[in-house]
Amino acid sequence: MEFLKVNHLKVYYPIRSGFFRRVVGHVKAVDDISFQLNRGETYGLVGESGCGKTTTGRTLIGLIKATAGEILLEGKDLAKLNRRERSYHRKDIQMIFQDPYSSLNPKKRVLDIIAEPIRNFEKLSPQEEKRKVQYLIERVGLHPDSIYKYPHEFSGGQRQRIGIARALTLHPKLIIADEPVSALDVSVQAQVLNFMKDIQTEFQLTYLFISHDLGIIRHMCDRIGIMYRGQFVEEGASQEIFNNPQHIYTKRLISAIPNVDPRKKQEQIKLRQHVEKEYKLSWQRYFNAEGKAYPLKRISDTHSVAIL
Amino acid sequence: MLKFILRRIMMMIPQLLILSILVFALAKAMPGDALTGQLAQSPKMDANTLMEMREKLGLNDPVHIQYVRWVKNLLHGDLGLSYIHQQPVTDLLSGRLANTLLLSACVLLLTYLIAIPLGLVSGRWQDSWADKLIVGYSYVSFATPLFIFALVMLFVFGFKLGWFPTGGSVDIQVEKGTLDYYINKFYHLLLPALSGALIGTVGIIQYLRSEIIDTKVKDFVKTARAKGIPESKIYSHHILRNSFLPIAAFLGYEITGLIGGSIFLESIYSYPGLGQLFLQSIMQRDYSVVTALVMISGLATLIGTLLSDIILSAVDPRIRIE
Amino acid sequence: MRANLNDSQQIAKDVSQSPSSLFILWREMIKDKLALISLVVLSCILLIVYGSALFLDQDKIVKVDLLSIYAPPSAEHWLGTDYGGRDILGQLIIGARNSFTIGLLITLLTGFIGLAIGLIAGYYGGIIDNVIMRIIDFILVLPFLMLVIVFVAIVPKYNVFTFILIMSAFLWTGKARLIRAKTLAERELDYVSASKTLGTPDWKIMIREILPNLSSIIIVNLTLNLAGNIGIESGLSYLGFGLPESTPSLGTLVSYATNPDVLQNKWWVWLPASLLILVIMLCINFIGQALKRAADARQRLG
Amino acid sequence: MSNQPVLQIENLRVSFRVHDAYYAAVDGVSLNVHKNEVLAVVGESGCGKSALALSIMGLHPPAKTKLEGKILFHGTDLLSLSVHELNKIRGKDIGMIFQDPLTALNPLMTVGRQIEEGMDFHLSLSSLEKRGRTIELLERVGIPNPNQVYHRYPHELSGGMRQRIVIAMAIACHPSLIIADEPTTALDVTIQSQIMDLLRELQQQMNTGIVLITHDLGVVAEMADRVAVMYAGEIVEMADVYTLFDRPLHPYTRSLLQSIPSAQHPKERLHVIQGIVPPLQKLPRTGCRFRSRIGWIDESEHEEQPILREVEPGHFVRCICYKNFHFPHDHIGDMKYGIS
Repeated sequence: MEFLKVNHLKVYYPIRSGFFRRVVGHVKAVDDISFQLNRGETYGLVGESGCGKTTTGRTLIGLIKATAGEILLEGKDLAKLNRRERSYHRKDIQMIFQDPYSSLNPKKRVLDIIAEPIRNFEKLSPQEEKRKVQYLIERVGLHPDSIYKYPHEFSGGQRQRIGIARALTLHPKLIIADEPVSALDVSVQAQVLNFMKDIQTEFQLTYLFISHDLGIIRHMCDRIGIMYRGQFVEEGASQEIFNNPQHIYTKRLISAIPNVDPRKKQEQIKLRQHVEKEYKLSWQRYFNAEGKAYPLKRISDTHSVAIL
Repeated sequence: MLKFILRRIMMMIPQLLILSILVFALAKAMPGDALTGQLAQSPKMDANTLMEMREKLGLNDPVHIQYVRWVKNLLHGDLGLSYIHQQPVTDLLSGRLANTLLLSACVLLLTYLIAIPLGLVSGRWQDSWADKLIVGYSYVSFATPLFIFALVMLFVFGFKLGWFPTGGSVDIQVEKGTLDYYINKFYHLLLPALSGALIGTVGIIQYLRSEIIDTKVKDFVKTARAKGIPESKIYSHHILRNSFLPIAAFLGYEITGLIGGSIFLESIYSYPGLGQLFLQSIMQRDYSVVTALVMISGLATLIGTLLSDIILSAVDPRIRIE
Repeated sequence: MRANLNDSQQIAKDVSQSPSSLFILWREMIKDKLALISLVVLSCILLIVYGSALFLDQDKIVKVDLLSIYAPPSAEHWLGTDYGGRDILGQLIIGARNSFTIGLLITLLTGFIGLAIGLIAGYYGGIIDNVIMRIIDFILVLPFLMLVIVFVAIVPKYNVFTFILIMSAFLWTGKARLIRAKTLAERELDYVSASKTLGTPDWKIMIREILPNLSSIIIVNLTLNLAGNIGIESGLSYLGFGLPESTPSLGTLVSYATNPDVLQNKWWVWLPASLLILVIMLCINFIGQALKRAADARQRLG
Repeated sequence: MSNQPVLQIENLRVSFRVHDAYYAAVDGVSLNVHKNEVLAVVGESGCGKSALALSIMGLHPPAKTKLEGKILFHGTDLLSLSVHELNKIRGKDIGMIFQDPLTALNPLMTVGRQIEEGMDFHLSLSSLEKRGRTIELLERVGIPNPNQVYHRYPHELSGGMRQRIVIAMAIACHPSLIIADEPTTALDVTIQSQIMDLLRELQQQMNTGIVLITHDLGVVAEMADRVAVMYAGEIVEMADVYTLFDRPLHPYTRSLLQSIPSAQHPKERLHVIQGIVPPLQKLPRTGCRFRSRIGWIDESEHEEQPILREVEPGHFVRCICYKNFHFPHDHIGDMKYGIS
């Protein structure tokens, strides 16, 4: 059985216009997507700003209400659960946020930040609670005494690890990481990425890794879904996507990444021009009249592309 | 643009409706009706005649019918009859309305004339001695209640120094329509208007100042500097236009302030305007006048907010889009 | 995507931001000499007013004494007497106590209502917010002063509490708007999203997570409002539509100056009360402005 | 590139006032930019690269900043000029491109007006000529329907379009030097590549020198001719782009290159630089500024007064610690995730 299965998920926002502010259409932030996550893997959701990747992540965790579709976690539809069941299942999915500054309440001590979920779900004595928080804070590589400090006393990378410790307190099965390193400097990025890999094996986590940075996605993910205007245009194993991209949008995205080898500069520019030419010539093959992608078509066991 | 204004006016309709209901409810809640005043003047009227007259005036009709009639009359410019003066409220208002409008316009004009230059200087040369002085002035005037300030102004400039008249809107002996008449009128206006303006500037000074200080560190100002545009042009083309936005947004509330201010100013300077009339009427329990005045003031504020929204949309292209 | 801080922002980020906003505000404020002096002066005034009001017999002060009408200051009546021969100093103290207490009560009441409604509107957004904001916008365009006067005139069994209620019915709106705007901004921050994903109930998020982050703004706003409310109360009392006649206010003393003779020749009747209102309001304002500067500076740094 | 450099920076110090003391964010930087050359200044946040860029344009608030050293533009020291004199140069001979195209444009002015504005002061053109030139510029930066876009407001355009407008503003008067401060950071990858292509193309047409400020090593590799790596206010290594990526010497440069995921070895563990970039007030002011972050290297390996030394023609490195530098064999630094 799949660990997480998303079926025909849609998130629409009404557009109001005219004299009486009538609903004249919808912004289709997420427009009918289906995918699944296997236990223990890292699934990457990639796309440019506004493609709906963040909305997808936030819908899965319940911060945004889905307009339609199913979200099945170990076979249970999260949207159909009642309040109590949902709050119980909430423990299984946790989130790592993008901005290490705004994701920690500046007025709370680290102890209170990490203990927040414990206080919601478990009744622990203050001593037990403190012991648990200290264990977690040590596990993310911070000194146990730092639980009495406030977030501003930590650097960006350390704050991001405090956020991860908070997400780990309830022993989740799935972690949604929404651009977890894009607000950090390169060297700090490495720190957080390594750490995420370490705890994945230790806590047996499944990751939904949302990012716009293809380099990081390639480094972290086993399978990748490429999103464009609320839809999937391609999905497949990491190597397949990077070595054998099929959809023109994927090709554009990959060719746009600057190469870290200056000697390949010309090559990269040529590739980009080539892809751009193909994009202009064969646009209709990949997009319909409204500029939307076609439904995904399976081209191998693991690789699907949205073409006619 | 036109569509925006139309929609904005449409949005005013429910507000107007609620306002009129509120004012009507207040009128009903006030003790006495149109006949109470007449009763006081001709105490010999017997109960039967009274009943008849009530019936004739429709005062025994159901409330909603009375309300509809009241609104209809309102739309025709009929504000009812003053119980005390026994004349239509509109007649009572006409002369005073002009006075109050004149005073309010003067206060508003003086406020902007004083506040805008001060705000500009204060924001542009932040932390200079001039800025510190202006900020000091704004703190003091923010803390001073209008009625005390006006009273002290009257005491000092009216009574002690005798530079200004201490009451009225014009001297009786001056002939109407002559140049002297207008000068005399303005002379009477100056002290109350100045008192109101000097206290009223604070909000604008402080907003303008902080808006300029915020705007001048924005990226697009850096861009303008990087283009080699002289400092004076950077202020006139980039900073000021952006900083004036919140002031335009203020206009509606400015009018609420003016209405409140005119009550104090007119009572202190015994200036024959609507504010003074309002106080007199409420003390004499002349409620039809009170109702009319509340309705007019509410309308004025609504129009003020409408105006400020239209100005805003004219200045800021971002508001124009749907 | 990536927010590269420039250097000056970096400096700002490094300046320590202490968690207790109350403490920080206090520390910043007492650095401001003017605010510190204001605080001392205000404390002295309040101490004297509330202290001596305990020993004053209100009935004796408001008792008419026809033998000493408009007596100028003397050893017996330090600040002279009014048209009823009543001691001005005594009225001043009782009036200051009443004005301040009522201003404070109005501030607290409107603060509470504004906070609750602002938090709810800002946090839930959507239709709730829309409805609340429409109501607030409507109340804000009403001619506040006129309506208060009308209410005061027509309310049956008018007393101090009805006065406080009438004032509060209008004055909560500004605060609700402010709190709503700030809550709206805080709500978008990820720490609120995080709390939601951690299963924290909405009321707890509002009170435990968002509220502490608004505390400095609330304190500043309440302080400045306190001064404003004292001003409005004394203004209304000046017009004769404030506190009931049995409850002397500073505004009542000033209102004797509507008589030109008193204004011109009997300064002891109205001037001390005017000055006292001015001093109290200035002190509170200086404290409030200092708090505001401290809060703004912290916001820029934070 | 044998001719006189367009820009010569000599021993520049940029200090900011914090409370009552000044702290140098740029500390003794010297560099040259030639005609037709892209010099990339690369480093992490807080290294002083943006402060460097703004000081060339004179955009720091004078009351809070102290500038020392020389910034020679075609031989004139920009730091000795009055604002009035500087205004004749910036916008005309030096153009600037900013990071965030949304905030860099005035929301209340049409884009056409904003591009023309610089010409008002630098070129004597009739309004018709200005208009024609603006339309031409819009075309040149790849904007479709320039005649319509001329009348648009910034909020009506996409992020990529806005950045093209900002570029059009920067090149409006044919500058001989362009300062580009993170020009692609706020943009999506596909837009980023388009903007990079555009910049490269414009530079070849106009023979301008470009100072490119960035944190992205990929952008550096693709755009730069020469690279200066900055750490803690100093240049720690400077070389042409091929040398720098082939033979990086300074421990900081090497660590940076090791810490980004590589396309060749995608799943390999990343190198973690220990510790954090110290805040401005706590920057080490003596010795090798990077030494605390490579603690496993013996103190004696560093110089007491490190200077930028030419180790091969055109390749400069600060401090001698690069000679015996090696990465830690175990993952000690990594395991602790840089506890400070």
